[in-house]
Amino acid sequence: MKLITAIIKPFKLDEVRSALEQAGVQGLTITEVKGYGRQKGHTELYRGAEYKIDALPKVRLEVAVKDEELESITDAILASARSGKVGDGKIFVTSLEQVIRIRTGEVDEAAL
Amino acid sequence: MKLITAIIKPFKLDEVRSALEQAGVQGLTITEVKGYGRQKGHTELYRGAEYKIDALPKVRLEVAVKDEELESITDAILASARSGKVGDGKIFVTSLEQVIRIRTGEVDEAAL
Amino acid sequence: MKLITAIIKPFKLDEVRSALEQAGVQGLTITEVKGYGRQKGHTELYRGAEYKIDALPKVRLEVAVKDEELESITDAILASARSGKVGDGKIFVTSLEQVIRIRTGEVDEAAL
Amino acid sequence: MEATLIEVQYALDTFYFLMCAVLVMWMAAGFTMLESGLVRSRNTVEILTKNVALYAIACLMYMIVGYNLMYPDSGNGFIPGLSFFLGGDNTLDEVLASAGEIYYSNLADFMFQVVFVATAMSIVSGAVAERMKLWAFLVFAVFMTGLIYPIQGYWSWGEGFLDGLGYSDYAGSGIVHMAGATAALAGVLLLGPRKGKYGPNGQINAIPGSNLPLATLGMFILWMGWFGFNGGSELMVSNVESANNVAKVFVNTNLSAAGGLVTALILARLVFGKADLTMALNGALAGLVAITAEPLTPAPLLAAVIGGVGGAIVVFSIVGLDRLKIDDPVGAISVHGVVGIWGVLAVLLSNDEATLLGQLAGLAAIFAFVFVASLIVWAVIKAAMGIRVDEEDEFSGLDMAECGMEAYPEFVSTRAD
Amino acid sequence: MEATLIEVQYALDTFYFLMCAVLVMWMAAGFTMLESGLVRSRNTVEILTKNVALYAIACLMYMIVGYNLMYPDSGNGFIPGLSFFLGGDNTLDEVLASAGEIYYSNLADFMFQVVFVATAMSIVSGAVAERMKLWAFLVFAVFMTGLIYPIQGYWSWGEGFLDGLGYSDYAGSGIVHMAGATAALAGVLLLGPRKGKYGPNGQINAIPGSNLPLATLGMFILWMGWFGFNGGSELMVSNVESANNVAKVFVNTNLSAAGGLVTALILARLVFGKADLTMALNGALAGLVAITAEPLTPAPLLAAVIGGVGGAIVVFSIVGLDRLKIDDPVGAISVHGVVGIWGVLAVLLSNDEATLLGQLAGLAAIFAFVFVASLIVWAVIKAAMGIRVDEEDEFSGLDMAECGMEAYPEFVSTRAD
Amino acid sequence: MEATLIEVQYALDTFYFLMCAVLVMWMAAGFTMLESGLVRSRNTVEILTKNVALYAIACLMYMIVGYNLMYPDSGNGFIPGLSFFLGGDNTLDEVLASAGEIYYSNLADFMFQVVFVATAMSIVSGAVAERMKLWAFLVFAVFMTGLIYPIQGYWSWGEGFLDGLGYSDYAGSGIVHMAGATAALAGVLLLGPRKGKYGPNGQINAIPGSNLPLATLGMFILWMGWFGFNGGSELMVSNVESANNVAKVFVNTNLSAAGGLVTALILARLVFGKADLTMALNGALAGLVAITAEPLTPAPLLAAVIGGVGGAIVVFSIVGLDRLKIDDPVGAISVHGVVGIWGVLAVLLSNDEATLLGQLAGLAAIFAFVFVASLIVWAVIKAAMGIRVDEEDEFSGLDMAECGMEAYPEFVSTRAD
Ligand SMILES: Nc1ncnc2c1ncn2[C@@H]1O[C@H](COP(=O)(O)OP(=O)(O)O)[C@@H](O)[C@H]1O
Ligand SMILES: Nc1ncnc2c1ncn2[C@@H]1O[C@H](COP(=O)(O)OP(=O)(O)O)[C@@H](O)[C@H]1O
Ligand SMILES: Nc1ncnc2c1ncn2[C@@H]1O[C@H](COP(=O)(O)OP(=O)(O)O)[C@@H](O)[C@H]1O
Repeated sequence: MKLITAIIKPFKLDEVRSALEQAGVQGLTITEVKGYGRQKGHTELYRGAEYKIDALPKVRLEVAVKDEELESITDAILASARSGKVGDGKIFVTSLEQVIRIRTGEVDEAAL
Repeated sequence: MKLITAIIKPFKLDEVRSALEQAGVQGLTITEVKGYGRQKGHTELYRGAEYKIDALPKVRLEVAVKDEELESITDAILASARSGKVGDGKIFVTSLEQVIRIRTGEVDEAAL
Repeated sequence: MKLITAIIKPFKLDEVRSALEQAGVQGLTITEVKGYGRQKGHTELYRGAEYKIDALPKVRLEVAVKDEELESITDAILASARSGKVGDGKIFVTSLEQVIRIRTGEVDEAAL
Repeated sequence: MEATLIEVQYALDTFYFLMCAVLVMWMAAGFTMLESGLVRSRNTVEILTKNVALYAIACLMYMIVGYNLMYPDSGNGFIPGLSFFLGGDNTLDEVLASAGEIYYSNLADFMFQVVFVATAMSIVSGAVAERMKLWAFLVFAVFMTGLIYPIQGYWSWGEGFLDGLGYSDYAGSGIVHMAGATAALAGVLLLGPRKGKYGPNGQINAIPGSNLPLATLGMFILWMGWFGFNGGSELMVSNVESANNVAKVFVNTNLSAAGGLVTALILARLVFGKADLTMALNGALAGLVAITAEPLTPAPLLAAVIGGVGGAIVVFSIVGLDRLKIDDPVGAISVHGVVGIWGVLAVLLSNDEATLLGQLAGLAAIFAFVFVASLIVWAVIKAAMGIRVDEEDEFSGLDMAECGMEAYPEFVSTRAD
Repeated sequence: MEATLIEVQYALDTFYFLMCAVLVMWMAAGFTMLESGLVRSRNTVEILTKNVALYAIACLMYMIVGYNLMYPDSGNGFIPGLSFFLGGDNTLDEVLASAGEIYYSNLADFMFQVVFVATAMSIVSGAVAERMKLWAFLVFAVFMTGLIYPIQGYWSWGEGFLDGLGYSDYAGSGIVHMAGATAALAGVLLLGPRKGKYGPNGQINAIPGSNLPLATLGMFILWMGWFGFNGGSELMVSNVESANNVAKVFVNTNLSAAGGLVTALILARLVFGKADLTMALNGALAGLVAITAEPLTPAPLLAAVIGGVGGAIVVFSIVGLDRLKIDDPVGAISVHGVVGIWGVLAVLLSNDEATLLGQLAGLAAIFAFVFVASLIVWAVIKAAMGIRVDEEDEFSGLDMAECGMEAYPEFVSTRAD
Repeated sequence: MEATLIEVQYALDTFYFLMCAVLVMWMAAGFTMLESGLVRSRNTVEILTKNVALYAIACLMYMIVGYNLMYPDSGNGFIPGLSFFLGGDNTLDEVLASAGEIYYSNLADFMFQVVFVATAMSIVSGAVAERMKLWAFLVFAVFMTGLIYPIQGYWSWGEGFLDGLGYSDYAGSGIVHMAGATAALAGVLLLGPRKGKYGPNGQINAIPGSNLPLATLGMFILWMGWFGFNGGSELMVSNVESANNVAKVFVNTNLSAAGGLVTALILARLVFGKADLTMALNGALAGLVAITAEPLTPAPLLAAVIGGVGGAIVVFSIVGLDRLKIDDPVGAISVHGVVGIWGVLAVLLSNDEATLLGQLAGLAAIFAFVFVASLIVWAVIKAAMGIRVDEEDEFSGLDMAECGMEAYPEFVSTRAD
């Protein structure tokens, strides 16, 4: 199994969620994060003093998937999360050794 | 070493923490997240218009553990986080290549 | 590629960010988390009743890096995040199987 | 000694006027809190800015020209004579010689009137929230408070033609509230709904307000200020009859708001299944608007009923405007416009001197003029500088785009909607 | 001309009454802000709803029957005669013929009295917060404001038997504040503490309030409104003596609150080690409650001391009630009940006409009646519809369960407790 | 009957005084909200605590000694005689015999004056926010409200030497506002800027306020309260002339604030590129401070201009003080100090009786005395107990360190700055 971690733009969340649902994903976990990257923040003045808003709000998605689904699901994310502008985010894939569903104790693919 | 990532119901956090302490865990990191899954949200009316609250609040726990402790610790989580109702959450296990304690520079198991 | 996850003290974030930039890191993602560990919280009284503030605010950093950069970057974090006091945090390293840049579809090292 | 007594009466009435003015001025804070609680946090600084600025603009414009337009020295009943700035106050001799005709300070009158203009303008700001350009709004405020409001106000309160037609509107359900709502409606029609409010298949999406304690505080402030709004509109307190009248106005205003609140709360519970706080707040305000056209003649029980009907109307009106895709984030058009009409008509329930014809004439004249005049001004502003922020700014919030700061920089989370 | 002078006096007293009523009405906002700041955010919409609704219900019920019960035309000293709705106001002739007996508008009196009922009821809402069903509370409000409060109010202020016994309670430390706290106590006893407040081994867990600026604002509003509460209770301002009295009441009210605040703040610092803001707020309110039974006769320094003692009592009372597992999220029972008793007794320090016996009789009668009557009403409501939300709703918050919305939908985080 | 009329006048003036006092008291809430909105959330409980406590301390200290110092029975023009506690009030006989000299209650006067002291002290709390020790501040409050403010107040309003020199300051642009700002300046100089405010290479870092709706509410409260502040300073309302004067003061106060707000908003837009809400708020307050020294004689248009100049000054002053590394989180020194000076000088624009020399003498004397006296008191406190919290507490926030609680425990995120 694989754990897909995707950093996306917040306003793309709804689209990505639908795409994932369509791709057969039954569950996911999201976290509100801030990202630094090629997309730069902006500088504002507050009472005449400067402040940089350089960490941009992003949403971090975690989806655990079966090995064979990996590609279709990353494709779904790619298609739905892309706006084409800098800052669209990244997908990270790591290997998942074990999954357990707490409610039932089911493990691995059955737990997804 | 392994990294255990568990998604649990927020109100179970205290219990899970005690269970982990008893299982010998010395440190953990928690994040407030929202989860989509089999447990469905609910629809409310606000000024007559509908809105769906479909992302449910969850707590995400990260615990780095020694290989030999893995089972006892996932068991502790399973036992303490279970309410038996849908939405109890998941445990994900990934392999951890390296751990460093920032304060001392100690590495790996000594750093846990 | 590796995924470095570091838990640090919030007030060290700016320093760590500069250090990472100097070490050639182009992007990172941060999450506000709470940590339990050797650094203990404190007990306060509210209207005469006790409450323990035991989860301490921490910042969780995620940086995806090339294998060969791993050491220089963890060193940069170690140097910049250390205050020498208990609670400085940890660095966790996991293996990263795949990285995709959503905007362009570039993969792996090109996507970092 | 008789002179001293006249002086004391003059002083009492002036002081009463000023206290009522302070209460109405306070309503500006009420609108501000109400609106900033009912919008999303990303548009909060902008709505705060709009509200503080419109109050200031209203005060300045009314001083410069509005007050003189509304209470002109000359005029043909439709178009008032033009003059600028405020005149002097009554001299002691004038007061004594007037045989009770002059019984309060002119400047106290100005002070009381000026806070009414601000009220009318405040109504607009809520309806166009979360998508209108700040400076476009402020330009409109200049025209609304300097020209549009005063001219129609002159018709009724400045001895213009509506006064002649017997239009009866004690404290301004029509003249202030419906007028404000009408200007808002014109703006909203040109502006369109907020992005995401109405779905492609006719869905109506809720956009929850970000801070309901503030909205509730705003409602309480408005309720409190309304005692000045209606109570001051008796214009006198210094004898038994007028003192009794003021007391009755206070009691009726309070009961009408109470009736509106309870009705809207129960109705929302029945229709929506939950106790919708925001509807209860709107219900109370609806009760206040409903009684404003005639807070004196109804018996207290009738006042509660008039407010109750207002509270019922507002629930259906809010839902109905949403069906028509007229997007009004705070319900201002329903509360002040639709219920304002009800208020003007409800005068007929207890005031024998009012006529259906007079009331309808007033409503029609005010609506038509304010609507057309506002539409023209909005359209000109739209052509000249645009009235709507661009999509990206609307998405990321007007606060950054217009004001460069966040309302709650430390604890607002990113939202996915 | 003498008639005119009488009219002016009547007008001044009426106006003074109305201004004081506005200030007391404003206290409803104060309670709302205080309580919504001291509960958790997940129960905030519900407490807002409760507060706005109880104010409206109080106004309606008191108009329908409560006012007439409290100031009845007939009655045997214990049970007042029954009648409905408000009567007419004083005619000019009556006023002139009364030789100063009739010196203010009846409706102004109603207006002033009605906001007192709402105050008493507001006290209840804080104590039962975070676990009581919304509609059960509102049903109780109907009985409390329509029957229970007016009947015991009649005993003292409506020339009932407590008045005869010499019970002295200027603005209602006992009649309003302790009465409200007693009804709250009865409710809390039937309701039980919030889940998680008391641990299995006798721990007392803190449940921090979610928005302390709001709570502080609430305290300031209450302090401000209290000038009307106590100041208006002189019932007259139009001659030198009563004007001096009103001024003294203002000064003493202010100093007593100041004394309470400083004492509670210092005491909390000494006992708890930190400057507990919420204790300081409760201390100020305790000072206000303490002086309410007699704000006129104490010298200013004594007023500050009476308030200071109130501020000390409240700190110990809050801690003590927690030991008894009487869970009162905002400290209402301590502030209004325990300190209310102190206030009634403190009358003896400066008012020679009050007797220990009279004060004790008043406390006993009010407490016994309000407690028993409230307990019965609460019990009936409990049997009929339940008074406590179910566990899951209590955990996830009353806001979603009762009102279907969140107070701060954009920035409230999930909490693990 | 003539006696009755005198009584009514006395009653009206007393009542007017008390209503104005309530409005000024309310300003304490305004400062509290303004300041708690402009600091970071981690320092919010502390600033709330500071504000409620300073108000209470001001009331107690002024009752104990301050009032008597400011309006002493004896004194040489520079140093007032010493006495304690408040005296009795005017008897009816004294009033009747005084031929109009005694026309309001002494205690009403105390009530009005005491809220002024609190205002002066509130100014200090904002400037030293986010780094000063709570208890050090409260100790300073004891001296400021009990000694420093009253002594310099005596010079002008207690018939001291500045009164003799013709220093003209209607409601205290200098005596209250600049005095408060001067004490603040002395404190800030000893205290130093907040950590992180000024970078090593001369950068000036913004530290955004955490809750702008609260700050806006605070501004509205202050604006409202200022009607009492300036309006009450006429000291009389009971005849045609004084009633007209009070009305004019209300109108001018309102317009000056409006002028200040609009000017600061537009200026900020031009200079900074965005509509800076916090500058608009400061602009309104600057308008209020600017008109305070002379709200009576200017024509309304001039009042708006005086306020407008104040609004412009405040923008440049805030930026300028930052350049000088004088860190004032809420802009109190600019609003009350720099603009206070402008206000005192602006008297010369409309009041023929004022002289440049008199005004400069007043400014110099007040500034010099308050600055030196405050510096000494601050220095002594610094030596005795320290005035600045330690670095770690400043970083993690004063709330936990001083008060052991958070303002928004459920939704404040960790911040990295
Ligand atoms: N090396 C990295 N490690 C972790 N997160 C990253 C990394 N690079 C980028 N990110 C995340 O992806 C987001 C988008 O990256 P950015 O460089 O701005 O744009 P793009 O992905 O379009 O090139 C960043 O805000 C950050 O959250
Ligand atoms: N495939 C997945 N990937 C990541 N997180 C998941 C996944 N499936 C479920 N989750 C997380 O687990 C939580 C519980 O899952 P859910 O399906 O509702 O109930 P259960 O675990 O009892 O079957 C979700 O809210 C989500 O946060
Ligand atoms: N085993 C662990 N798994 C996950 N996170 C941990 C673990 N141990 C510590 N942490 C995180 O690191 C932070 C610092 O750890 P702590 O033990 O307090 O200090 P130190 O790292 O200096 O020994 C904790 O607050 C927690 O967030």
